[in-house]
Parts: sequence; structure tokens; C-alpha cells
Amino acid sequence: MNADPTFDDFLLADRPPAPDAERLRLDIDGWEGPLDLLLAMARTQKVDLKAISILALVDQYLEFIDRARHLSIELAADYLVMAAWLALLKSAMLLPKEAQPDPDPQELALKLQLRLERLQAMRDAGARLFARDRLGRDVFARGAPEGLRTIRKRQWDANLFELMQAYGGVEARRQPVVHMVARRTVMTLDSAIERLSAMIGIALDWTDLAAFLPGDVDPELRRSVLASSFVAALELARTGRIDIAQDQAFAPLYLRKAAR
Amino acid sequence: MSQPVPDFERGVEAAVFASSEPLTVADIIAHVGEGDVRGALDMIAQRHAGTGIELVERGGRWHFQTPGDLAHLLRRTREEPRRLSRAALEVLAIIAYHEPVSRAEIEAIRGVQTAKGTLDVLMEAGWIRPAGRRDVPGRPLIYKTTPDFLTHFGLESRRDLPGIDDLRAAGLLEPVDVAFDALELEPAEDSD
Amino acid sequence: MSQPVPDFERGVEAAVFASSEPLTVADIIAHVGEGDVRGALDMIAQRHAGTGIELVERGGRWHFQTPGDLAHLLRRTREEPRRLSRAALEVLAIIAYHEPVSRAEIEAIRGVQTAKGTLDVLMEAGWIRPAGRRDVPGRPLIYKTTPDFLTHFGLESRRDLPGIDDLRAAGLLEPVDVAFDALELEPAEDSD
Repeated sequence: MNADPTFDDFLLADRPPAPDAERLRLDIDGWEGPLDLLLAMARTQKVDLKAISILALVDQYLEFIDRARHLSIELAADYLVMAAWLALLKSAMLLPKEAQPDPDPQELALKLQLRLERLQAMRDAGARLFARDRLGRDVFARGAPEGLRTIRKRQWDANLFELMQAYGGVEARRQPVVHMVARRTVMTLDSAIERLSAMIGIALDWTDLAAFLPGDVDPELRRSVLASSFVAALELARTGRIDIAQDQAFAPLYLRKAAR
Repeated sequence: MSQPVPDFERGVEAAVFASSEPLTVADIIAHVGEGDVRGALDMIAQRHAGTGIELVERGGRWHFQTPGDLAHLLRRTREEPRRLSRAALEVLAIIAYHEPVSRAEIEAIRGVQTAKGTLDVLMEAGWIRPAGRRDVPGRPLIYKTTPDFLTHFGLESRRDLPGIDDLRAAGLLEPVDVAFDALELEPAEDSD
Repeated sequence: MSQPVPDFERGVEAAVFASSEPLTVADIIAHVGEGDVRGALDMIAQRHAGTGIELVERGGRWHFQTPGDLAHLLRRTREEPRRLSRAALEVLAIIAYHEPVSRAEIEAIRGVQTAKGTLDVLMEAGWIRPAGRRDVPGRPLIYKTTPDFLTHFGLESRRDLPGIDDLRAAGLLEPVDVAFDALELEPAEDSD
């Protein structure tokens, strides 16, 4: 690390002006959103964010927003949303403890303080990162490396089967054109419904959808079967014939005969 | 020279010196053949210590560079690499200290939406890259830093990120909710 | 290092190292300031003698390079297996079944134009070769397979190539789109 004047420039140039009271009131453009503004205000209170007064911070913020309105400065919506939220938080905090609503306003205040701490931590970390000796700015790699060369010799590869297949393809193209409807290996929704409703009768308890799928089919068909069976399960559930349960996203999907 | 440098070590040195980018041990072996590459790298690094050229390791890749204390001699002729916006700096720090993270997680920390250009700039600089998707609904893309990031900032590994141990110990790398739950366990009540 | 390298010498070394072109003594002074640049250059050259890096002068300009005797390490040859493209396979098959054939005849059979590169690839692989010219207007070049072709594909002679009926029996005369899909799955290029 070194004492480098351009580092300060670097930070100051892009950083909003120091939050002295007057400038804070007027310059709204310098802030990257309400959290950024709150953090700057919090730092005028105490260096240690753990010890700031959230109530005082809320007042400070609301006052700022008020003044901005008086001066007809157009405020972005998120500043107003934050102001509304803070106003609510403040009123809840001022209520006697037993009358405080849920969620607990102290809890919300603490969470706000934790957010500010985290943002500040990352801001400091970024500054420290950029104060390091950086390659191409403070330290330099070799200016004119010879470079390492890899001479690639291509080794062509193909086997007889591929050759046959290719010729087969050419010959097939030359055959008199016969229109064939390609038989795609799919399971239709109708047959999936039929199949699933037949099988669900056998299953007594919650059963993984996967257990209803045939095990030994080619992968292309398997995807189709899975998709069709899933849609079939939705359809059967809609018509009240089965129940579906899933613990969480991407967890196995369980089916059982509707309990009625 | 006090004593002759072994041929293998000379080969390793020449390969790293000639390369236009940092080399892994595997890269070096591909050029000079099997051998004690790490041992040779150590010897080379020692031999250059305190001179105008140093051998450094960054994320498992080795390259030569000028020492930081000579920056004042070399910097003036070069234009400053592009400056990053404050937003980009913050986003980069968040990715580096939390990786892998999704855009939503970055935004949760910063409290603002991330302009599309911010991640692009960092990717263009070669400092971050997409690293798969998070297995949650929506399957958001997650980002992490690259080896070039370590190279640029002179870090041997992510463990060298300034203050990362302190931040972790203070719980500052955990999401607010996790940190909050941890605080709940403490009897103390902070209010004013 | 036997003894510490003076700062001036370190500066000279770093300046030459970081420069993208060879430097004159005056260039070096512009970086490091007045001093015994020649003396420093001599010391640096001596220090690196017999290592994997050398400092050399060419027409009054100084630069680092890797020693000539290590040049062989900085190049390496790598054999990269590459799959033939579908087009190349088809052309090769047509030549094998119909040889000798001209490019126009190949195109007539395939029903599409054949890129010049396709024939080049097959020649580079050593599987086909020009076999004179057809005695028709334009005297087009005709191609046939080589003995290497038979060796590579494990054929005693061209008569071992399965006939159309064999292909049909083996299901290889499939509708075009299926065969096409199967081939499409191959990666166009292998890399590692």
C-alpha cells in the first residue's frame, strides 16, 4: 500500500460531498438511494455504527426529505418510500412498549442499523482493495513478453461408423422424396392422464411422481413422459382426483389419491 | 552470480518471463516438462527478491512484475487505468467478499438496484464472471471473481482480501437476518 | 541474493522490464533520473547471466529477453484431435464410394455446394488426394482416397465398404432429419 494522491482523488471524485448540514440539504443527486443517504447521515453521528441512535437518524432523514420538498426538489420514489417507512417506524418506536405492534419496531431499527453496518463495511473494503498496489497502475508486468507459443497440430479423427452414417444420410437425401411424418417419441397428455390415474389407484400413500415414471426408456422419451405426467398430475389435482404436495422448490413432488 | 542456476530452473524462469499472462504450475510443466516446478519457483522468487523484478503468485498463477515501491518511477508515463464508479467499486467489493452472490443479494446490501452497466463493466474488466445459478426459485445467476481479479489487485488468494477475517469474525459478511438472529441470542438490549 | 541491489539499479531494471520497447540510456534516465545508468545496466546483465532471463543491448537500446538456448521450451507442439464436420464426412464418404470424382460430381450427389476448405481438411488428414483430371470441358480435378484412408478406417480395400443394401439393413438410410440430429450433437470443435 502506498500514500498515493490519486487514490484520494479516486474516492472523492465519485463520492458525494462531505455531509455537512447545508450541502446535504441541497444535493440530492450525489446519493445512491436512501440507504446511502442514511449511511452518510449516520456517520455524522458516530464513527461506530453500532452506537448510532436510530431515532435521531430517522428525524434527520425525515427533516431532509421535508426540506427537499419545500425547495421543490424532485425526489425519487424510493426516497419517499423510505421516508414513509421511517415515519412509521418512528411512531411505533414512540409507543409504550406494551402497545408496540408486531413486528417489534426495536427489531426493525436494529435491522436497519445492521444494514448500514454492512454497507459501510463493503464500502471500506472496496476502498482498501483499490488502495492496493494494482497491476498496470502501481506495479507492472513485463512490457514486451515474447509470449509462449503453442503450435497446434490438428489430428483429424473419424470412424467407419460415422462414415457410413454420413453416406447413409447422403443416400437418404437422394432417394425419391417420400414425405414421412417423423414419429417423435412422446407421451401424449391423454395417455399420461390415463396412465397416472390407473397407477394412483394402486399407491396408498404419498408417492414421488418419479416413482410413476417408467424406468427403462430412452432419455428423449423420458423427458416427454416426465413433462406429460407432471401436467397430468396438475390436471388430476384440478379435477379433485389426487392431492399434490411439495416441501420446497425443486423438492420431489408427491402425489396421492384424493382423500375423499 | 554466486552459483550456476540449474537448467530446469532456468527453463521455468524463461517460460514465466516470456509468457504474456500468468502461468499455473500445469502451464509451466506443459512447456518445461515434469519436475519440481514449485521448488524452482521458490528459488527464482528468492533470487529476484529485492531487485527491480519480482516473481509473485496470484491465485495459483505466477508472473513477474515490478515491485510496488518503484511505482513512482514507472507510473508517470502511463495513463491511469479506467476509473470505476463508486457503484462499481462497491459491487466488486461485495462480490469479492461474499462470492458467489446473486444480483439480488448485492442489491440487498447496497439498498439500490444495480444498473445493468455496473456488472458489465466489471465483467469487461475481467474481474468477475457468472458462476452458475443459485438453486432457488427463479434460479438467479450468481457471480464470483476471476483469477485476473487476484492478479490485478495483487492478492495471492481471496484469503488475502483486506480485512476479510475481521469482517467475517464480526459477522459483517452474513445477511442481516442471520446476523439479527445471532444478536437475538444475546441478552443485551440496545436501544437509546 | 548475495548482497542488496542498490535502489538506482532496481529502478533501471524495473524500467527496462516494464517498457514495451527497448530503451536507450536517455529513455531510462527519463524514468529513474540522472545516474550511472551504464554501470547499472552492466550490473543487471551480470546478475542475470546464466539464468532464464538476459539483458541485451541492440543498437544502443536495452531490453530483456529469454536466452536463445531456451527457445525450444517456449514453443510446444500439441496434437489436437478434431472431429470431422458432417460436411467433411459426407464428402469423404462420397469420394470413397464413387472415386474418382470431381468436386462438381460431389456437389451433384450431396445437393449442396462444397466449401473448398472441406476438401483441404480431408487432404490435410491424408485421406484423399487429387488423382488427375477428368477429360471433360474444364478438365476438373478428380479425387480419390489414399491408402491411409483404408488404414485409418480399418478397411482392407474399398470393396469392404458396405453397399447401399447393407446400409439400409443397418438402418443407416434413415430419414434425413434424424441422421442430421445425431450428427449435430457432435461438438463442432474440440478444445481443452
